[in-house]
Amino acid sequence: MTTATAAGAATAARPATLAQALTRALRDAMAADPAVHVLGEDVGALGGVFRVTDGLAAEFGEDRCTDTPLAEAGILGTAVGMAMYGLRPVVEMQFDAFAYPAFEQLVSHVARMRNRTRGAMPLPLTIRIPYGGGIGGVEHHSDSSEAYYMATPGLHVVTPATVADAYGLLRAAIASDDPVVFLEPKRLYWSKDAWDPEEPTPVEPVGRAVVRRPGRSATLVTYGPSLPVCLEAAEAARAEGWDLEVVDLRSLVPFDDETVCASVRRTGRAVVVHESGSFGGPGGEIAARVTERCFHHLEAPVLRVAGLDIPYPPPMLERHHLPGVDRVLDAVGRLQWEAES
Amino acid sequence: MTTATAAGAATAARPATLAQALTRALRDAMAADPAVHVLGEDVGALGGVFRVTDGLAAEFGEDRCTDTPLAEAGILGTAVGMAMYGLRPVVEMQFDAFAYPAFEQLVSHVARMRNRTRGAMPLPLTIRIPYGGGIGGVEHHSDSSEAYYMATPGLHVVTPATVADAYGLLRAAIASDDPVVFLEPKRLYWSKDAWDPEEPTPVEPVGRAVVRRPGRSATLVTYGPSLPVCLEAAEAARAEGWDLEVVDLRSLVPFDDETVCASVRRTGRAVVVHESGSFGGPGGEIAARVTERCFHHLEAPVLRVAGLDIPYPPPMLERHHLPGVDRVLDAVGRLQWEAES
Amino acid sequence: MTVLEQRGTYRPAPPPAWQPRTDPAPLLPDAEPYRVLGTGAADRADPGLLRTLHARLVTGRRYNAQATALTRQGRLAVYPSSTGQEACEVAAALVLADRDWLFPSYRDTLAVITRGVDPVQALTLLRGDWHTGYDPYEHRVAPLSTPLATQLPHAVGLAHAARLRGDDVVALAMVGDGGTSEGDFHEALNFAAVQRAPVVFLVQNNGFAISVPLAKQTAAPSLAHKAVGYGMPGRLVDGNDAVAVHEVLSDAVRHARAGGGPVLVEAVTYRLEAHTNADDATRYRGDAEVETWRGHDPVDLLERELTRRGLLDEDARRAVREESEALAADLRARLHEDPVLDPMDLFAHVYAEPTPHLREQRELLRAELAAEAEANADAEAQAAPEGATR
Amino acid sequence: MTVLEQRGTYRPAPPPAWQPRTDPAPLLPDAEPYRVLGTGAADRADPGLLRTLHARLVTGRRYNAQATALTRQGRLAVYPSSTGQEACEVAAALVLADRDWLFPSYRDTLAVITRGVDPVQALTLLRGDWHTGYDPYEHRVAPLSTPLATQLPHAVGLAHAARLRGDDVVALAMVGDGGTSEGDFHEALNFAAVQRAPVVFLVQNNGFAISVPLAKQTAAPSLAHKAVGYGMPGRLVDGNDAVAVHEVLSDAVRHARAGGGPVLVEAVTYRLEAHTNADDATRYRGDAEVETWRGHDPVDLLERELTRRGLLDEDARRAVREESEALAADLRARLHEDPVLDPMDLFAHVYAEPTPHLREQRELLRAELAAEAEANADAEAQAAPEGATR
Ligand SMILES: Cc1ncc(C[n+]2csc(CCOP(=O)(O)OP(=O)(O)O)c2C)c(N)n1
Ligand SMILES: Cc1ncc(C[n+]2csc(CCOP(=O)(O)OP(=O)(O)O)c2C)c(N)n1
Ligand SMILES: [Mg+2]
Ligand SMILES: [Mg+2]
Repeated sequence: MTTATAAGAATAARPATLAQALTRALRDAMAADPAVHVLGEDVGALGGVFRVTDGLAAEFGEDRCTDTPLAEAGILGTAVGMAMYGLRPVVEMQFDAFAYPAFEQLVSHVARMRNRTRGAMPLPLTIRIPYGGGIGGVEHHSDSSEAYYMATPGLHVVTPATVADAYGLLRAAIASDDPVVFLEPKRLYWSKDAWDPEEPTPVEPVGRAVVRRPGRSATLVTYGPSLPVCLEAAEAARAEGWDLEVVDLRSLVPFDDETVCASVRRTGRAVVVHESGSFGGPGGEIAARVTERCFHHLEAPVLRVAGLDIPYPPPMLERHHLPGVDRVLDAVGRLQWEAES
Repeated sequence: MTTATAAGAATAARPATLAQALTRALRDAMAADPAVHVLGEDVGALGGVFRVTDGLAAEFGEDRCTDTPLAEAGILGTAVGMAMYGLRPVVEMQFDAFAYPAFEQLVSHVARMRNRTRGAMPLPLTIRIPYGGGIGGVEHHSDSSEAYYMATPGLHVVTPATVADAYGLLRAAIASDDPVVFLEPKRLYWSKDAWDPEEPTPVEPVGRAVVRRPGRSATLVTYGPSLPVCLEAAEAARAEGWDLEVVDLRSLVPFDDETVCASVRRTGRAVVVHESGSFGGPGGEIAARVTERCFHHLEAPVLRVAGLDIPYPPPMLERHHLPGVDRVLDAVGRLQWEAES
Repeated sequence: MTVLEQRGTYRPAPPPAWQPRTDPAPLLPDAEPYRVLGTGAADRADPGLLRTLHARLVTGRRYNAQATALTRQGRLAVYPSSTGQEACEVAAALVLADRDWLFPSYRDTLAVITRGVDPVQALTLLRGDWHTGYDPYEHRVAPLSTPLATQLPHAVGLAHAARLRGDDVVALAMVGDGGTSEGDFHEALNFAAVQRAPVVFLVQNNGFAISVPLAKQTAAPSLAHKAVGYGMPGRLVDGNDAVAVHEVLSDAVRHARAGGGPVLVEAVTYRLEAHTNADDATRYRGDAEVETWRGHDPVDLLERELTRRGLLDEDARRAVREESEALAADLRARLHEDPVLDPMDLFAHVYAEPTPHLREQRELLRAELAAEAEANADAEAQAAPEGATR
Repeated sequence: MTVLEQRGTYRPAPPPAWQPRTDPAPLLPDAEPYRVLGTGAADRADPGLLRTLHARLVTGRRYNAQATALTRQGRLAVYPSSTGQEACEVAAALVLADRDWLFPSYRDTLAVITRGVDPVQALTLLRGDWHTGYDPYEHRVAPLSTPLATQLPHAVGLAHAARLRGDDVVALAMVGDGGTSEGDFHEALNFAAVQRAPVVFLVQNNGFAISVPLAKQTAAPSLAHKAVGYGMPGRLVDGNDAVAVHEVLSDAVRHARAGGGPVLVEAVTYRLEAHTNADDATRYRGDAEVETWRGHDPVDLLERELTRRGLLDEDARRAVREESEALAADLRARLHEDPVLDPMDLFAHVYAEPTPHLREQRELLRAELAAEAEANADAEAQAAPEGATR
């Protein structure tokens, strides 16, 4: 469905940012379905601190795109009530760490309402959370909180890494009849890609990973902010004679075992790369399930390259925390290649 | 240090419940150090809904064992302030799911204050949380929330499984200069063991796992409410010809790689058993780190036996959720024994 | 006049962003809880309403007793009784129109059944066969909420959504005195007031949060005084006076429905029983206090009034008694049957479609159940070998 | 009199559990914010205090300007300016005794440095070299709190602990108008009132939470009116009148210190700058509003008063100017130097003792840094081959 402004426009792919694709997804979803409402702190006149909701209040009115009082449990809790009444709220949490006050609402209600009511009361809710670091944010502005959401049955956990996915996955999240925690990699907001906003990518079904770069030596399993790092690492690895495959998970829940395991079975080696801390982070789950399923195909243990297990560092030290190309290559180097020869 | 009532009493081991050992640990800690304060909902006259704080208000006064207003973020937040002033608060969260309202205080402050202030402002705080199911509790009274705490750097996460450990670990937690999330397995509160309350077990250093049962065929890695299940499974496994080793982690953070890996290297096979959900749960981390460290000793992938990935079920269905002896034995059976012969 | 409206040498006109600021006086509750029974106003109470309230109160009392008895027989996992609070429970349900919504807390099954939900369905959570036993849309009753005060923002959001849709719907949300201390209480009331959502917040101040008395819960003059901090009216009512509660709540619903925004009502009542059957109230309160409150029992208060006005003859008493006993007997009978549960339901509603890892676990459980059934069949066959050939 | 104290046919004596219930009247703020400057009361203001306040306000204004300028030069990661709010910031610090504690929010570095913390240390969080740059115990200033309102329960707990220890310590906690909507605000005020903790809550109502104006934040008559819902006094003060803020906060501190329990003070002020340097305020507010408030500038208000009373001669002006410029110059100079950071510090304070997995990661980083240093040395050597033999 296209909006009025799109009608008759000459369409062509041109560079767009990930943030712009998100805005477009919200706008198209709101135009397509009057039940879609956006709410959060500063989402109205300001357009959100990352401008993702820019223009929505002007176009759809303040009742559709609403500045709320400053209280995250209240935001999510009222969104639950709105969803109970048949609306499709899209909530913006301003930063990762500021979603924590809403944790009880998320875990005790959002994730459980469908199950609690034997399906009678589903909650079609999208919770947008800018996450991750690399933008020089001060304390509490750079957390990777996906481990908390993954460990909570009843939530979908989705994160785009490309401009096209930003659009497609957000549309899919809003269209889902289940609650979706939609994690937006902050440092990719301004990343650009050729993308045709007049013919946006069709909505993805949530839950399918994608091979972003085929390769034969080993698999890098990653998502969100670490995808560009892995792609860069894969390029750099060619110099060492490694042909790395890169899988972008796109969705942590549901988890696409099929795509990931098919790749690892092909390559026989895998490294999971994410910015979230390693201990108790997503990589443990991923490594464990890949190992359970592909044990006899593995030439080496599945390794993890992740953020350090520390509170997110201050801006001047964050580069030491973030998994970069070198750490990925080091891990690839530790995949027991000797065994080959 | 013994209390007045202990003086001169004839001492001897006699059956005590895990809850009683906790009470005794609190009492001894309060007697030993006037900085130790207990606070929470109903911890005063009632002695807590599980009676763990029974008698403390009477013995030490309401200023030392305080009924607070009903607000978990407020409880933990004021405890932070008390710790800032040099006290050693011991907070009781009434049930696992009712700790969620305090999540922001926990993650954004408790876990980070020492690091934030370069060590100037440590928070010697113990947060007692009854966790897990098996007691017929209605919704929100049986969550296993340890995955959330494990994924939060700055917290220690400790859980006793025996009467002696209940005392020793709680004393250690209160003595720690770092915040400790102290998870009390609800269904073991009434479990009994011979224990001498007049000569309580010396305080354990937090962070050491223990082999509860030596064995040679495979290792069961477990903690808290699942320890008795694993011990029972190990007994039952003898009939199948398996001699299982059982490791009780006692502390999820710090994690005792040494003890666990030594066992797995010996046995070559491992199953992680816990009540928490599998997906994104502690088992993923444990399996991943054991595999990273013991890959070439493993005859089979590390398997996980865990709660189902569903919201905790209602009482009448909980037995289908809880990992029991049969599921553990099934998993042991899937450890690729054919490869042996 | 506020600082922003002052004019003076240094002080220019107030910036518009500061508007509006309202007069607090109309928001403050009366110093004394409103009551009808035992006052002159009782004469004006509608006989039909008095009779209805009486029938519901008596039935409610019986319901509470029966449910508590069922815990002793192991037919309910737990029961938080509303004995002594029936006036609030009943009035909360009766003041609502069909299209309105009720948001109960875990103690409010009496309000839920008064609204029309089948009692066995209302008790599902406490029986332990599922989390919610009724379809919330059927009677417009949200699931019983266990985490305290968390249902309040839901009520606000629902009422707000209805208003946005142009629907004439009011939400009435129930919470205890203890629940008012939670952050969600604060956030919900604030959202409601800012959005002028048609919500009535009913605080049943029954004196205790488990063992914690009100004096340790708040230092406020009354819980109703919290309203002024949100810019909504606060009303204080004798929660054991069914007529007064009904009137104050009806007014509040009317106010909300008319677009006047939310209202906070504190009903002062008393929890005559322990917190739940599992609780031991002797640890934290004396008999004398309970006895004092028994002297102010909501059922008694209403019966005396009906009797005084000659509205309660033996026939009416008998009819009410029969109705109560019928409810109790039905409850006993139906709760003594074991519910038929399908463990596979555990996977059916986690998501619209189970995720791949849930599908795997479902198959595992299916296999376990099949093995269990087979083992049971074997055991039966062995126990009755002569039947093995049948 | 409340329902619980009524006596009558059906109504026995009130159970003690309901006590105490207090009279709300003394808790309510005045309808009009308290102010001194421009009123007759100004004549009674102590000249020494006026001069001190003036010096601190002017210096504070300069500090704000300098810090904002440093963001443009990339020397601070971000700066939330308190320009326009200096009267609140300065008074909050000045009313406290040495032994008292200040709990600032992220905007309150001016209060922090007024209390004696070195400005560069106060700005550490915003510069980006660490989370907190000062030892909280040195000046009894808690770390700047980024998650809104979360510092308020800390202040309550600390004040409560001090009181339990018999120490004569008051905690003053700062929060914004937006922060009052958070659950933690509610829980903190309630705990403080119930425990009669010696805490002064200072709400700087500067009209906005980033882009959200007060009218979307609350429908209350004023934020100070929230006090009555907790049973503590609420006070409304003109936050741009330094003398008034100083007096109201001093009273509140005295009240708390004397065992009277907590006080809530709302200071009505205005954020003259954008939310931070990264914000674009033109998106949500007009120049006219800002100009209106410039006419009620705290520095101007005080200067006019000093001038009127002949307390500000050219020498005094110069002295204040010099002091401000010295502060600014020092800040510029010290912030233009790059801080020397040791990445290994990342592991030093997560726990008293690093866990085994942190020790592993520490060794990994140590190896990386060594490799990096080596690579850098090589690169330098190659860039200057003739120096390779040195
Ligand atoms: C968030 C949360 N914390 C704690 C509990 C445990 N709990 C259940 S009932 C109760 C007391 C509730 O008191 P009140 O709100 O006055 O309601 P009442 O029981 O008197 O009806 C507590 C502490 C809970 N259910 N939810
Ligand atoms: C819990 C939380 N939610 C959201 C934010 C993001 N945030 C930072 S400042 C701000 C506005 C604060 O407004 P106010 O409390 O009025 O303080 P002011 O900025 O006006 O000083 C917001 C929403 C935060 N820091 N913490
Ligand atoms: Mg109560
Ligand atoms: Mg503000």
